[in-house]
Parts: sequence; structure tokens; C-alpha cells
Amino acid sequence: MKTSSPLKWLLSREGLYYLALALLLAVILPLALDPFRLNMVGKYLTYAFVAIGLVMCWGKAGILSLGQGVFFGLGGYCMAMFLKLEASTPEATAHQSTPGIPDFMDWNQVTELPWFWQPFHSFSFTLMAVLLVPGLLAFIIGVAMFKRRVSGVYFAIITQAIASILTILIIGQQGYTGGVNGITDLQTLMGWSIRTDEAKTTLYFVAVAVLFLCLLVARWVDHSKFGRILLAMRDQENRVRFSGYDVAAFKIFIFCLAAMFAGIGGALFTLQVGFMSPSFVGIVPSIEMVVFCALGGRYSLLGGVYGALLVNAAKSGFSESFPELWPYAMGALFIGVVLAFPNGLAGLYRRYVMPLEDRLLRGKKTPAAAPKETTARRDDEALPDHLSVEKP
Amino acid sequence: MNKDDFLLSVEGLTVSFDGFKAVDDLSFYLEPQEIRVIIGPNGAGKTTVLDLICGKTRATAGSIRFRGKELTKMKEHQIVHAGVGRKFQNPSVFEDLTVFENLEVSYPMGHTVMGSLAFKRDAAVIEAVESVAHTIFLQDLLAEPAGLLSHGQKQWLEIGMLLIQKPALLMLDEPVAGMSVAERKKTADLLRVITRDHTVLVIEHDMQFVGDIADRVTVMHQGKVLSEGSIDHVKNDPRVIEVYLGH
Amino acid sequence: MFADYSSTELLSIFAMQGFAGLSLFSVFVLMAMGLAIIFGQMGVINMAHGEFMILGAYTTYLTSQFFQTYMPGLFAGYFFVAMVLAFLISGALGAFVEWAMVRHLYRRPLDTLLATWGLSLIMQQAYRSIFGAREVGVELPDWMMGAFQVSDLVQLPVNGLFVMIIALSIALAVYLLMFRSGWGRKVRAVVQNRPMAEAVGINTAGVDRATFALGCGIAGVAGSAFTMIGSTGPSSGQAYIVDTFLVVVFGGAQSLIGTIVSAFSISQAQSTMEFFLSGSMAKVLTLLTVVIILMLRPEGLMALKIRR
Amino acid sequence: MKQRNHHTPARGRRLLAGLAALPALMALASPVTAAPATAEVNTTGLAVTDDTVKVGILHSITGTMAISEIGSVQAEKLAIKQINESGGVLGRQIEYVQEDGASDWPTFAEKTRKLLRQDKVAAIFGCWTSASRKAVLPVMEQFNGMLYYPTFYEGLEQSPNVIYTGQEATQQILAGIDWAVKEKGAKTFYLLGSDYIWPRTSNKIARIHIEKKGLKVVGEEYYPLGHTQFNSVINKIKLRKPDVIFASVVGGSNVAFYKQMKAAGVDFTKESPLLLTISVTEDEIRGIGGENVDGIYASMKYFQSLDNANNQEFVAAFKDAYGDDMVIGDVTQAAYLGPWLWKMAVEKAGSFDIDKIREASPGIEFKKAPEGYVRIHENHHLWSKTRIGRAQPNGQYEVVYETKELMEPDPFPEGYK
Repeated sequence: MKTSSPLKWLLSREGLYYLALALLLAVILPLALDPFRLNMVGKYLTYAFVAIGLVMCWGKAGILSLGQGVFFGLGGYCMAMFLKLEASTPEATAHQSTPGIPDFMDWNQVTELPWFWQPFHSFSFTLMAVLLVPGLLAFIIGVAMFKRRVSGVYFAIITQAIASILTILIIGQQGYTGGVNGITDLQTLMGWSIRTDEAKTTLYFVAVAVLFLCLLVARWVDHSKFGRILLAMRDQENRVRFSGYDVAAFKIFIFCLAAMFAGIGGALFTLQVGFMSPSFVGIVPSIEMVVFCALGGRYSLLGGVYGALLVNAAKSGFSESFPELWPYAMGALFIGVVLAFPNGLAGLYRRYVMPLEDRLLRGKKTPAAAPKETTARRDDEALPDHLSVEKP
Repeated sequence: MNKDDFLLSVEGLTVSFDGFKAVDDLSFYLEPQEIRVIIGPNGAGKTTVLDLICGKTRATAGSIRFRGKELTKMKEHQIVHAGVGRKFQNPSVFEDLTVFENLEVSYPMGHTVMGSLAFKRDAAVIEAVESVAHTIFLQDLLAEPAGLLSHGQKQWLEIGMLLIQKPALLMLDEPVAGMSVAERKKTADLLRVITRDHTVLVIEHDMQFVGDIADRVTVMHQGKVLSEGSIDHVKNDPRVIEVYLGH
Repeated sequence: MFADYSSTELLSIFAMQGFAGLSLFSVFVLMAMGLAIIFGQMGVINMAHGEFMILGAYTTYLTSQFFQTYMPGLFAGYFFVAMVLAFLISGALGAFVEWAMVRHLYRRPLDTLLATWGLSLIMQQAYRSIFGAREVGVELPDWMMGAFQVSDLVQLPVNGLFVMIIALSIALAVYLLMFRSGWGRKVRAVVQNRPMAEAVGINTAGVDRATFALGCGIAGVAGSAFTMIGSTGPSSGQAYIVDTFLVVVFGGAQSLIGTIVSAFSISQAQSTMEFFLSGSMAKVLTLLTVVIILMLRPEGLMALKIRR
Repeated sequence: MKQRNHHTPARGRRLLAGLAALPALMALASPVTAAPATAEVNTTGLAVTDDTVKVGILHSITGTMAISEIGSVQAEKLAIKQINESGGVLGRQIEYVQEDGASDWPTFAEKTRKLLRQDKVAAIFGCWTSASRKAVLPVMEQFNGMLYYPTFYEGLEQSPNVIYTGQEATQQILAGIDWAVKEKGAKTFYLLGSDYIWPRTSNKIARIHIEKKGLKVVGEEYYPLGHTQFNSVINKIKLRKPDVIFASVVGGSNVAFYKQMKAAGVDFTKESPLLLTISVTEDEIRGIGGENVDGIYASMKYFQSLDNANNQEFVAAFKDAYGDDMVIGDVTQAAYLGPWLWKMAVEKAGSFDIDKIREASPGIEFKKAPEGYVRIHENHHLWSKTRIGRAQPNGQYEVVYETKELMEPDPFPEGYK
């Protein structure tokens, strides 16, 4: 809201949190970690995009999607299609019966590049598709569901079914999608090898930069009147409607935004790991993405980012040292977050750490530069989910 | 009088839930600047009539014309933009937002997705909010979260949220229910102020209060109009007496 | 595609295909009944439903092992014992889960979804630790393995019939319990108006616990029945969860009859399409149709019409 | 990852043996005379010391694939232990670093990077699904590692950085179908599989082979992974009355499919129709139940019941290490070949360098292989015999047929695309 002076905002308490995250991601981690570990953090970061989207969609607007993997996957597949075409030059695929098409197509007797692959020769088209394909699907789902006022549990289950459908389709249509193996063996991005350490480190910084861009967009939306209406909607949907708002349009917009964030995450994921496969589309990864968000704090954008980083780091750490224990830990994490601290890490931070900060600030006799309308209250209270089953 | 000369004309309005006709072939007309009170025993279909007008419930048959527009085909938010404001029986305000923000959300600007993203809190907004807050006795509580208000204050806030939309027709569902005597009196004052430049449709049980404010009264029973006229007229209508005093 | 076959063959095939549809129908009913009670009546989304089913399956496995080792003479009848045990054990765990977890979440249906998903992870890993990662083979008594030879082509598998009978008995039992017993009245009272139910002296906490336990117990019986036709492994339960939820939601969450109608229509649609299309496409089309219908009619097939 | 196992017991035993036999002790004391200098055998900076060499084992210990991959891990560890006991590789004891792929393909790729870059392993024994191998492949090629991949698979791949110790599709399929046609007089076939790349590729090869013979495919059908309702396809099979059902159903679907076939009154022992599978090993039968697959035929290169001295020794050693109730399937045996083939390649090359191993590998013969005899082909796959086994109620296969000649691996089969 009062962002007339960006510098002033950066020095506010909220701005400092963003600075701290930037410092951590852009300076501390690259210095502290070897390229191998940094690449892993880069992979986790791509999930943070999904988490930001879920914070907006689930935390702020009360729409729980169990199908974010679909959008993550679509973004990732768009990028993978571009990279695969780049890797499938007629020279590199000369031994195939049809040179110049991706190898898996050749194995499946596809003799011609399908029409929907054609535009992915263009990088600018691919960049647009990364945003628009997930956005468009979200729009279609959103229009169909929100106009009919499907919400809450029903929405969650239907998105889950969609994730299931898409997985079966991708696996079944292997001539066009690479099937269960996915689209693999991606090597270069416009001639630039994405496999070297330098490339991975560069991609890491790109991911950090794009993440902050998305964070700022999300924050801007959240702090505009739009954000207040989302909050109002979660609270009293009918009152918003009878205040003259087209509630469905607002839900569709935020759902599309979340889908696009997920799509960006997916595209960056493909670049980071060098392939894309249906195992990131289905039900299980989609639910895990919700956990990142729940653990970080479903009402807090930064919480979502930390949640994605921590859960994934814990997953790697645990499964390296005690593979047997990881599912127990993950399960307990779910239950614990929901039962004991529904606002996640962000909620704990606000309750236990922020008062300390306050005391410190007062100690230094610097008046806390609290903005006039702080979001603290919104995020702190255990808001009831007004997401009960609504039937029209 | 041509029916489009009325502000609101309801004709043959019917809605049935699984065969049960909650509103049955109902017709009534509202003139501009009129204050109409709907009374009737529980289950008479009063709230359903408001639901039908504001689009919350879809009519099975009949028409609702408002300033020449057919409301039965419109979406809720379009009906609001056409100039109909509705207050619910239970106060429904946004408890997580401040009083200021509650009123601001209702301010008739930035109601589209893009509009709300581009919305700026300029001087005109602040002035409109403060002026309405004054009218509804909440000028000192603008920074409070609405969740902390008393029951009566929430009712006022909701009325304020309607006022700031500048609707041509205000519909209030039991605005004084659950209020203390003092609050009730203040609300009556508030309504009198409002009615200076709004048409108001009120559901109310408190006959004292009805007598205070009503131009005309419509009595509903079993989804139909039982009687209509001045408060004295309906009070003396034998059918009304029978319905209220019972068989 | 029918040109090559004689009319008797075609008739037999339609009979068999109808029976296949009915088998699928009973599988759906078994899967969905427990969930319909928990989700439909209590509004709790139990993502661990599949794991409760597998608990029943493992119970059946252990019972069969026990009978084989200690009383091989009675092996023919072990399945009935196993089903009762499956019901009791799954139900008991259900009651415990309700007490420890679910009762804190009644106002937050989406949070029950997350918490029970966590529970499902824990249960899966527990199965893995206890029974090993491999699927276990549950041996059936001989009488269950045969088939009735109706005609040359038409054979009705005994265990298919058995699953059908269990499904129908459970549906009937649930119906009687919910709509013809005092306890069912209490459950419905709590569902419709909790404060009022409390006010008239119904122990709502007890009713909740019993309802949840009942739903889980039925899941256990379903799992027990599925050992006859499916696999029993730590993650076998996950395969059922999406289908199960769709059946319940498609039927109209609060209507038990709706669940049955929806199980019937989905199973018939899927089984018919499977005959004409490949299995994968049939599955995709079935799911897609259900999703589209739900978008058009979000309240499901049999919604309670309530004035709101 | 920290499951580093240094096999100290083995080393201890070796020391005792050395004390008893002076020449061996001499060998230990002066490795230079017995084993070539490290600088000579390792010019690329692999984790090779004067008396150890590090390798990697990379399979899923957690997640959905753990069920399948556990046998491979056991077999690889057994082979490493036996190699160490027999003196190691170029006089060096093998140490392994085990990593968990967690049934997650990017994790496989990550761990491969870690194994190759951080641990500098001289070889990796691992992967099970094609998807995990596809994810790992670019990393293997980038950092020039050597992967020994144990699973029978669809072919269509030939990497300089992979030795495929399982059969590629044609080896399994062509022999199986030839057998069914010649021995059982099969004329019509029904192809059924789970819906992913291996069954689809396999069925494509099968269909072409069948049609080349002038015989008929009367149905081809795929079900999603994890599907558990097969009544409709069973009806279709009954309607089409094929002589042979050629099945490549995998995972939990397998259990449901065979149980439901049996329940539908299909008695496989009557062989009408005959069921020929390429996906059900002894491992899978444990989950399906021997009584449900009694009488089906499998076409593979290895069965636990294979009657030869090598295999008896292997089965005994395996049971000794992991318990009497263990069963050994085709993939487990193929995984066991990996460390041995690597050892022989290293010794033939006289070096741990990947490039030299690659050069030395083709032509290597393993005469002590449990399956009898294998030889590495120029295309990095194995020459091997294909056998047909008939499933018994006790969960074992009885070998009823074996190809006379070794089947040539042909990952890009001309005429079968």
C-alpha cells in the first residue's frame, strides 16, 4: 500500500524480511554451499513458486487446489518441449528413421512432428506458453467451477481428479509426451549447455531473481484492494457478492495467478534438473506442494518460500540418513502443522520471535516503523476456514 | 401508472423448493422514496423475497423489474450495480478488516478485478468513508477490526456499507434485531436520515419500530400477500389479526 | 466389431460384461460406503481411507496365516472371522484417530484432508516396516476360487459373487443403521444441527467417534474383501482414493442412496467403455465425464434440496 | 548416503588368511609387486587407493519402487562381497557407497552427480526403471561414468556409459513367441500390458514378429499403472479366444489381473489360453500367490530353479546371506552380474579408467554366471540364452525350454520399428 517510496519500504520491518531472504538466497547460500548443494537448493526454489501461488490461492482466498502439480508440470513440459526440439536436430538424430524429431517419437512410429509441438521451436513462444498454458487451463477450470460456485472440499477433490487424468494421459500418449520416462536428455538452452556447474549456478540465480519478481507481484496483489477483497471473500463471500463484486472473477484471477507461478516454477525446474516427467504432475507431488505451504504458513508469502526450502531440505537430509524414517517424519509434520500450529512457521515466528524483535527495537529507542495497516493481524490469528462445503 | 414508473415492481413472483412454494404468485410495487415494511409470521417467505430481489435465490416464475431492468436474469453483482443494496439478518461484515477497510471495500469503485488492483485510496475515498462513518456513529472506530465491534455496531456498519454504495433501493432484514433499547432508538434515527434520499424495503417484527418508520406495510402469509396498506389499515385487517392471533 | 460372433456368443458376452460392471459396482460401493459416512455425514475428508482398507487386508492376511498354521481344518471358514476382525481392528484404530486427531478439526474440513494424508503416510510406512515392502499373497480357501458355469462362455466367479453379497449386505446394514435405528437418528441429528443435538442431550462427541469408527470399520471390511481380487501391499490403498472420493462426491455427499446410484453409473460407464476402448482411455474418459458433470452439477446426483 | 560400508569383516578375514599363508601376506605388504601402481591404473582421478576402490550402488530404498529394487541391491552387495573375498579387483578391495534414489527420478540424477563428482566412484551399479535410467544417463555421459543396469527393458538405447546386464526386448520376446508357435502350435495372440513404454515397445515387437509369421494378433490392450479391475479385458479375451495371452502387466495390477483371471474360471494349467508373460519373475509371484499363476509361462533369461552348478552355488550364497525364504528373480541375477563384469573389464583393461573399461568390455565372457554363460556384445548388452519357465504352485518356475544359441542383443531392431 504505502509503497510510494520503495527505499522506505525496504527499510520497514516487512522490507527487511524480504532483504533477509534475498541475502540468504543470493549471498549466504551461494557462498556456503558447493555447486552440487546449491543446485539442489535451486531445485527446491522452483517449488517455492508453487508455494507462493498456494499462499495466494489457499491462504488468502481459501481455495485449496490439490492439482498444482498439473500447472507445475505443464510449465515444465512447455520448457522441456523447447529444449527437446533444440536437442533433436537432424544431425543429432541422423540415425533415426525420421531424423529431426525427438527420439521417443521415433520409437513410437511418429513420423512427423505433431502440430502442437511445432510452435515450441520458438523460444519466445515457449516463454509465453510457460505462463499461458497453465494459466489457460486454470482459467477453464476456474470458469467452470467458480461460476458454478464449486468450492472448498469439492474443488479440492475435482482438482485432484484432474491431476489424475493428466497423469494417465501423459503416460498413455507416449508418442507425443515421452510417456512415463518423460522428456529426457535435455542439453542446451539456445546453444548454452545447461549441464555445467556454471550453468546450474547461473540458473540458480535466475531462479532467485524470478522468485523475487513473483514475490513482489504477489505482495502487490495482496496489498492492493484486491487482496482485501480476497480476505473479505474468505470471510463473508455473500457480503462481497452483495457489495457488487463478481466473486467468481476474483477467484478465477487468483487461481490463474497461482497456476502461472506454478508454471514458472515448473519451467525453471526443467532447466535445473534437465528433464520433465509425469511423476511431478500427479496427486502425490501436488499434495506435497500443499505441505510446503502449510508448514511455512499458509497466510504468509515468505513463509511459503521457507516452507518449500525447509521441507525439501529435510526430505533430502532425512532420506539420506534415515530413509525409513522419512515417511513418518513427513506424516507427523502434516499432522503437527494442522493440529498444533495451523499458521505454520510464519505463525510461530509472529508469536514468539516478533515480540523479541519489538523489545529489541524498543531497547534501541527506535520506534517500530509499523505501517498503518499491518498485515500482522491477518496472518497471526487462527482464522477459521470459511471453506465449508458450499452448495448452490 | 405504468409499471416502469415504479422503482420496483414485483409481479407473479414464485419460487418453490422441492414443491414447497416459499413465495407464491407474489406481486407488489414500490414507489420512489417510499419506505415499505414487510411483516408476517415466521415462515411467511419475507426473507426469501429479499433473496429473490437481490439474486441470492432464483425465481421459479414471475418478474422483478427495477428501474426498467429485469432483475431475475441478472447476477448478484450486476443487481448491486443496478442500485439494489441488501443487508442480511445476521450482521455480515468482514471481521478481519478494519471498519475503514470494510467501508472502503464497499465503496463503488474498483469493483472489477483489474479495477481493484489499480485502486488507489485517494482523498475522495477517504472523505466518503469518513462521512458515512459519521452517519453510522462509527467515526471514532475506523481503525478497529470489525470483529471487535458490538452486535449493534456491526449492524450499523453493514448499513454503512450499503450507504456508501449509494443504492437506489435499500433492503434491510431485521435491522434492529438483537439491539439494546438505546441502540434501537439510534437505529431508528439512522433510518430516518437514510430515508431522506433512499427507497427502503425493510423486514421487521417490532411493531413499534414499524409504526415509527413505515410509509406502507405489506403483510405476508404463506408466501402470499395477505394485506397491504398503512400501518393502521393492516392492523385492523381481520385476516391479519387472525393470522397473528392464531386459530 | 460384432460381426464375427454368433448371437449366443454375443449374448454371453453381454451377460459377462454386465456381470463385470456389477463387480466393479460392488467394489465401488464397498470403497465408498465407509467414506460416504465419514465425508457425507461428518464432513471429514479421510485421505487415509485407502490405508484403513489395507489394514483390513493385512488383518485378513494375518488371519489366514494363523488358520493355516494352527487350525488348517477350519481354513475354509477363516474369511468370515477375518472380516469381523478387519471391521473391529480398523474400527478401533478409527476411534483412536478420531479421538487423537479428527475431533480437533471438525470446523476445518480442508485441514482434515492434510492431517489424514499425513496419517496415511505414517500408516503406509508402518505397513512397510511390519509386513515388508513386498505385497503379500493372501491365500483363499478353495471354495472361493471356483466359478459357476452358467453356460459354455458364461462363468460367474464365486469370489465376485461373494464381493457383491458383502457389498449389498453392508449397504443394507448401513441403511438400516442410519435410517431405521435410534442411533442413526442421533447421527443425522448431529449432522443437521450440532448445537441443537447437544441441547437435547445427545452425546455428540460419542456419536462422532462412533460414526468415524464405523466408517473406518467398513473400510476394513472392504479391504478384507479386496484381498480376493486385488493386491495387498503398503501402498495399495492409494490406488483407490481418487475413485472413492469421486464416487462419493458424484453421488451427492450427504446422500447414501446417491453414493449407490453414483457407484452404479460410474461402474457401468467405465466397464462399458473398457469394452470398446483401451483400458487407459476408458479410465480417462470416465474421470473426465464425472468431472464435467460435477462442474455442471456440483451438488452431485442426489443432493438434499435445502432452502438456503 | 552415509551408508558407507567398508566391509571390515572381509578385510579381517583376509588378514587372517594372510597370516596363515605367507605369499598372501607378502602380497599385502608390498602391493606394488602383486597389484599395479595406483598411478598406472587410475589416470582420471577416481577414488582408487593402493588397496581400495570405491563404487556406487544406486537404487530406491524408499518409495514405491523399493519393493522391486531391493533384490538388486542385495545381489550387488553379494557380488561385491564375493569379489572382495576372492582378492578384490586389481588387488584392491571394493568399497561401496550406497545412495537412495527414493523412487524419484531427479533424486537419481542428483545422486549420480554426487557419486561421480564427490565420491569419484569407479562404477555405479543401479537404476531399475527406465525412467530413472533416462534421468541418470545424461549425467553419466557428462561426467563419463559407467553404469551397470540390471533390468530387462525396452531397448532403443545404447550408451557408451552403460552396460545393460538384463535383456533388451527382442531377446525376451522373439524366443518366447517362437517357442509358443513351435511347441504349442499357437496361432492367435492377445497382447496385454500396463500403459507405459516397456509394454508398448514389447508388444510392438511381438506384433511385428507374430504378423511376420503370418499369424494373428486378435487384441492389444493397455491399462493404467496401478489399475485393479480387469473384468472387461478378461471378457474380451474370452470372446476373442486367443491361443496365447502375451502379458506385460506390472506392479500391483499384476496381482489383481491374475487373481481375477483365476476367479473368472481360467485355469492356466489347461493352457487354453496359454499365458506367456515377460514381466512376472519369482519376486512378483510372492505378491500374486503361487496358486494364482500355476501354469503360466514366462520368457526370461534366468529362473531361480535353473539347474547348473553356477546357479546352485549362487542361490545357496544368496540364501546364506539374506535368509532361506528369499527368492531370486531375473533382475536380481542380472544385478549380480554387474560387479563381476566390471571386475573382469577392469582386469582385462588393467586399469580403472572408464575409457579403457569401455574398450575392454565387448567380448568379455562370464562363465561363472548363474544363468550359465554371458558375453558382452559390442552394443554393451549381453549375449544370453532365453528360457521358458512354467510357474509352479510353490512360486518357482520349472524350466521347460532354453534356446540352443545365445540370443544376440539388438537394441535397435531393424524391421521391428
